[in-house]
Amino acid sequence: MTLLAESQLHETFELNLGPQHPATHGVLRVKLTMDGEYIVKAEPVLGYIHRMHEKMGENRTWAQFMANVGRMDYLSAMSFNHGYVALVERAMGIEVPERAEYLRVITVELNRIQSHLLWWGAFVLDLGGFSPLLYAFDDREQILDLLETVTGSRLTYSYFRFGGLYNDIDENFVDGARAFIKRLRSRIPMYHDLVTYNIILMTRLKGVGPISAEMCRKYGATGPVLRGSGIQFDIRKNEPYSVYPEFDFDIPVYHEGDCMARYMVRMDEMEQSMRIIEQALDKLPDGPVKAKKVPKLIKPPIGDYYHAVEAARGTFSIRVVSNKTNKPYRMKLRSPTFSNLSLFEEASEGMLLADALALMGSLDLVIPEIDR
Amino acid sequence: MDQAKIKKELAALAAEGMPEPEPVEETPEVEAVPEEQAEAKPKKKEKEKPKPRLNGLVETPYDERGAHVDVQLNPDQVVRAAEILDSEGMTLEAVTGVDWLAEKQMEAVYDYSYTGGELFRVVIRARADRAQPDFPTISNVFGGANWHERETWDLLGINFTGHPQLERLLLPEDADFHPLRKDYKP
Amino acid sequence: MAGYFNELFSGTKSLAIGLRITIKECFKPVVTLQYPHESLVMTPRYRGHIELVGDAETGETKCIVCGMCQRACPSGCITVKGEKREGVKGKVLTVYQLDFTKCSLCGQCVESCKPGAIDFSHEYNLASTRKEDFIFDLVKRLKDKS
Amino acid sequence: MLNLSAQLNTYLVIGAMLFGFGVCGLIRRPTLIGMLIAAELVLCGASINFMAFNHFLAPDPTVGQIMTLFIMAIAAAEAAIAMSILVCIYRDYKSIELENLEELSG
Amino acid sequence: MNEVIRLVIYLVAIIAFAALNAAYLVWVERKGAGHIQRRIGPKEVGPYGLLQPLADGAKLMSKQILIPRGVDVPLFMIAPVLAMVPAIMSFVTIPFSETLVARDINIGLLMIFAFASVNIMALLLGGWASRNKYAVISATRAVSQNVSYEIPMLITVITIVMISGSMNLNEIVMQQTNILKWYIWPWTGNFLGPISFLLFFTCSLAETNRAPFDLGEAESELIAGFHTEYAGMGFGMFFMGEYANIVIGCSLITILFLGGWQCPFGLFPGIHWFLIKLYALCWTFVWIRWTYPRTTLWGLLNLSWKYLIPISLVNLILTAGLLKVM
Amino acid sequence: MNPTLLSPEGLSGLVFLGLVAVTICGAVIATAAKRLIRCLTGLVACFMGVAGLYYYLGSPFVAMMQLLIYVGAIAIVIAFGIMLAEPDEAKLVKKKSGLSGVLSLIAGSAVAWGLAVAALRADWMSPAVKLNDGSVRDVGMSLLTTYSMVFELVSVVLLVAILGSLALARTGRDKE
Repeated sequence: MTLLAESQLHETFELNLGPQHPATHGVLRVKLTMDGEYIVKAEPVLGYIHRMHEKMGENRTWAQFMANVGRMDYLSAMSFNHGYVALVERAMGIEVPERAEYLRVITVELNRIQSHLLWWGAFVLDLGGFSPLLYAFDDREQILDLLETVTGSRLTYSYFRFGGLYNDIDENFVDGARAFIKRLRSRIPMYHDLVTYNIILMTRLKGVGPISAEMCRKYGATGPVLRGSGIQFDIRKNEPYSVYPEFDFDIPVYHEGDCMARYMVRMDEMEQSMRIIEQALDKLPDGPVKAKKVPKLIKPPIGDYYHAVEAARGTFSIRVVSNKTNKPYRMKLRSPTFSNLSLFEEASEGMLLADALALMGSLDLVIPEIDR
Repeated sequence: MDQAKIKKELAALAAEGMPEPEPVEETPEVEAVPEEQAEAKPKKKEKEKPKPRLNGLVETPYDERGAHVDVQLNPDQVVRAAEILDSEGMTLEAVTGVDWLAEKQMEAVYDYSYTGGELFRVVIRARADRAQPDFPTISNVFGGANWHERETWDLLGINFTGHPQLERLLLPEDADFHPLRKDYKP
Repeated sequence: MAGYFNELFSGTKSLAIGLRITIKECFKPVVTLQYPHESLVMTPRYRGHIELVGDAETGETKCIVCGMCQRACPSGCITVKGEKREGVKGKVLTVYQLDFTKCSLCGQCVESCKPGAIDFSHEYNLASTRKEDFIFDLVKRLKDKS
Repeated sequence: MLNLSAQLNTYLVIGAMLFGFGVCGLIRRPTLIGMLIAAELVLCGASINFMAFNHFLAPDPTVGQIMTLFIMAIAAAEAAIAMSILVCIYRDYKSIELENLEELSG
Repeated sequence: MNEVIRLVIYLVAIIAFAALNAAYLVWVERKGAGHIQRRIGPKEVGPYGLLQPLADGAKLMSKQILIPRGVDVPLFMIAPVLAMVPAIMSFVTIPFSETLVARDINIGLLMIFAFASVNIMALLLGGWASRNKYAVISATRAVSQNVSYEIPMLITVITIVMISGSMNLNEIVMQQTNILKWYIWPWTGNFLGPISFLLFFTCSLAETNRAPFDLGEAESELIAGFHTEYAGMGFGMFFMGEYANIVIGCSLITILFLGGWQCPFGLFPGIHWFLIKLYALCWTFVWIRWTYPRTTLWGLLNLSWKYLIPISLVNLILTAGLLKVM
Repeated sequence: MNPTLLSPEGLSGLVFLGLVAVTICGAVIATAAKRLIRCLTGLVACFMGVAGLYYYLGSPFVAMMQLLIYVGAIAIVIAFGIMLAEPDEAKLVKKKSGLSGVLSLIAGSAVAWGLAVAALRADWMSPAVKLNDGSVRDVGMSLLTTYSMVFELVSVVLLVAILGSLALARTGRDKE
């Protein structure tokens, strides 16, 4: 508040960032009140691509809604699909074959790496470096190719089905995944050399946009934002679902809470995801990929159901209210960046414009997911 | 975070708001909806007068429901509940609402979780008259509730009294409807 | 003072490393595909728009006009019509229209099809400036193909 | 007309005109910045005179140049000081109009 | 009469050179960016996309000049011209070879800096006249950056002038007859040698608003900076001015540190050596642009005041001492 | 004796006329324009014209310094001042124009006329000998010999000005 009070002395002006602005990665608008290059107040304005997925959920059968979930966050569609099928399976009490769960984990983690790679490139692009974006795209294409051979699609997969998967992997997938991991392992040191240890990037990220753990708690921030603030929280560990308990992986945590910490969390998460994929590929059991006893008509018993998964950007959770019909009575989609962005207003107060945009980039926004 | 303490305090809070001193029974609100609801046509519900769920704390099986504790309160008690959970270090994950057209009620649902390590999810719910769905805001307790409440107001028309900025969040500024209401016709 | 020089040297070094990496990349072969001149073959599972599958021998459609695909479609982009004909068991497909402007490529229709009469095509060069170009008459497409 | 550049009087007249414009501006301008701009014109007029005499009349043709350089230095100093005074005034009065600054006149 | 013809020829040649350089540096930039990013870059228009700049130019020229409402029209129109003309004027004094120089002024070095300062004014006026907040922020950024980097740059130039004893660019080049006599080396009197070269190089990056110092047109913050509101040739003029400035900056580095048109081994001096050095430096500019992220204004000023200015001052003092001793 | 138009002398005379025109037009704009930013542009034009005149007066060095210092420094400083305060001069000029407009015009033209007449009437004597040719080297020499004291004083003045303006303008964010 001191800054606000002082701003009465200075003259402020309004700057309209977006809805079409290179830094907002989509159609987000931020109403900035500026004092020179300092931000006095930044108010995000949402809803430019609001599609009312929740209402669509109420008008579609349980199976038909699958395609919508992936379209909310097109960068980690796999995780979102996973959250949705896991929710319905929880409600219906469907047991999923082990092979299907393993394949789900593999594809979700590949999808997570893909999402982080794109974030990395786009974030460096926000900071003015263009080439890393295309290097990241180069690697990301390998994942998309892999996933395309399995799911038939590159972005919105709709690969999971209640009780299993749409179809089994083909014979090249395992080798392809291993080859990709080998390739990415050799590329990540290059990424670090080119970007992470670059003095310009370090001065731009270190100590910029600190977000305290308490602030994260108050705003319900999750995912890398929370882990960058020193809290070791990951749904995959803390609220294990699928077959995650069977893998040995760490949750990267950094305590500084600044943009660099969030950056490092994501970079380390890629490595952890690769570890998970490797273990899953090693342990991959044989068997069917679809449960035998999946009811034809999905009509979960009356009640509230809740399921949360760790998407690339944080906790994605769904609450449905079922009234035992073939359509949900109410569906609430809780997307991670909605909460993560809500702390931007408080966190960006008094920052420089350039730093605030670095902060915004480090939150890893996917606008369709915020607007839903 | 102390699970037992939270449960105790929330149960006490729920008991406070009870209209009659009847002990809390395991009557999840979901039973309020008739079983043979084929097409979610709300008008059919009126035939069988369902028993509304009473205030109180219910421990729900996590594996089936995805939450540990489900508490129903009076609308004016949600702030107290938020303060209790806040003091124990819980996080507000989402605020949402459900439109119970058949019962002419509007329900606000608050999802709390704990990010400190232990797994503990609490659902706080409260119901108000559908004609005048007023709930006190908890955005003073949890800053993150600000947007969630705005969104809920935007889509469902639940009024959060005392909210600093109850404006349209996702819909256009000049929208005059609440699309998630069950009687909304586009 | 030591910190000052340390920062100066490590900073300069990091910049030099960055330059080394990009110049190395500069001489590596390009990885992009020159699209209009070359184009990719889609993978077998590629999910394009749907098309009717002809019978291997007769080339006729396998569709029995049950309408499952129409019902399964979340966005209602499929229109199927059939008629009873003499001498033929069941219905005969007359109209199978796909409104591709609404289709979200979810694949529910293909999954719901019992006789396996529809499948994903591998076409992806579908750009057009007119909306009408995306309302496909799949029966006609099948005839053209056979 | 074309050999005007070789005549002393041309420069003197131009210098006088610049000076005149400067004086006119000094009186006319209602703000400090406007007056500063006018003052720069006055200085410019003076400098032209120096340079002209230096070129045509001075036995030592470095004198005028050095004088002009000094004028430039003084002008730079003047602009810097004037601008910082202006910042101060603006901070306190939210205005740089002379009329609003009457309380400064002791 | 001969004099007049010579003047006209030089003028036309310089404008053509500046325009051609602007056009083909863009091609180099795009092609370089492409290959650094493992792409091809322009390839459709002409062989290797070599005609792409012409197509771009034709496109820019055929575009309507938009004048947004509320703009200060005369200033809005003057600013691009003011950005372009001084840049071209600066070419007048650059010695491409011993004889190939439009006007061999004995204070050529000073002249280039004088004209560069007019360029700053153009950015400021363009940004201000656009009546766009992004443009104004960008213009103030660009100006404060230019002003603060002019100081270390000029101090380094003074060092070189002290060594060479001349401000005539051709004379400076003449003294650097072979690679060992280039002013980049400490034994020529430039005490910090290559460090001062790097320093000058950094400053020229900043002076020409190139990445990583392209704060004026930081596209992720300020859309397109001071030329946000310019369309068609208005933008084209700014663009040409910018690339002309890059060429001038690189020429200056070549002349001051790398011996200009002199051959490193003393053989066959001439314009080819100048161009080789010039374009190598231009390529380095491109290379740097596609490698680093952008600095912030604060980081930029920090670099200038904490590192560049002290180092250049130290270099000045030490060089003076060295010259006294030598 | 007038040179022909296309001879080098003629062309240079033409350019000179252009420079004079730029100078005078710039000065007129600087005095008469309503918006301060245009005044400043006029001032810059005037400076550039004057720099050209200096070039004709046989001192390219001073001409370049004129550009470097006046355009590169002073005009920029004034521009920042305008950006900072952005006074609405148009309104003010109208408010004030009544008497002061006429008065300023009279005063200005009187001064200019007086000076011009004085200059034209006087009988200037060309010197018999020139001590040097006023080159950069000579300027430097006399700056460091004859005028060294003034030179030092000017540097002190500049230093004091910088410090003073810093001290005046510096309040600020670190106060928080």
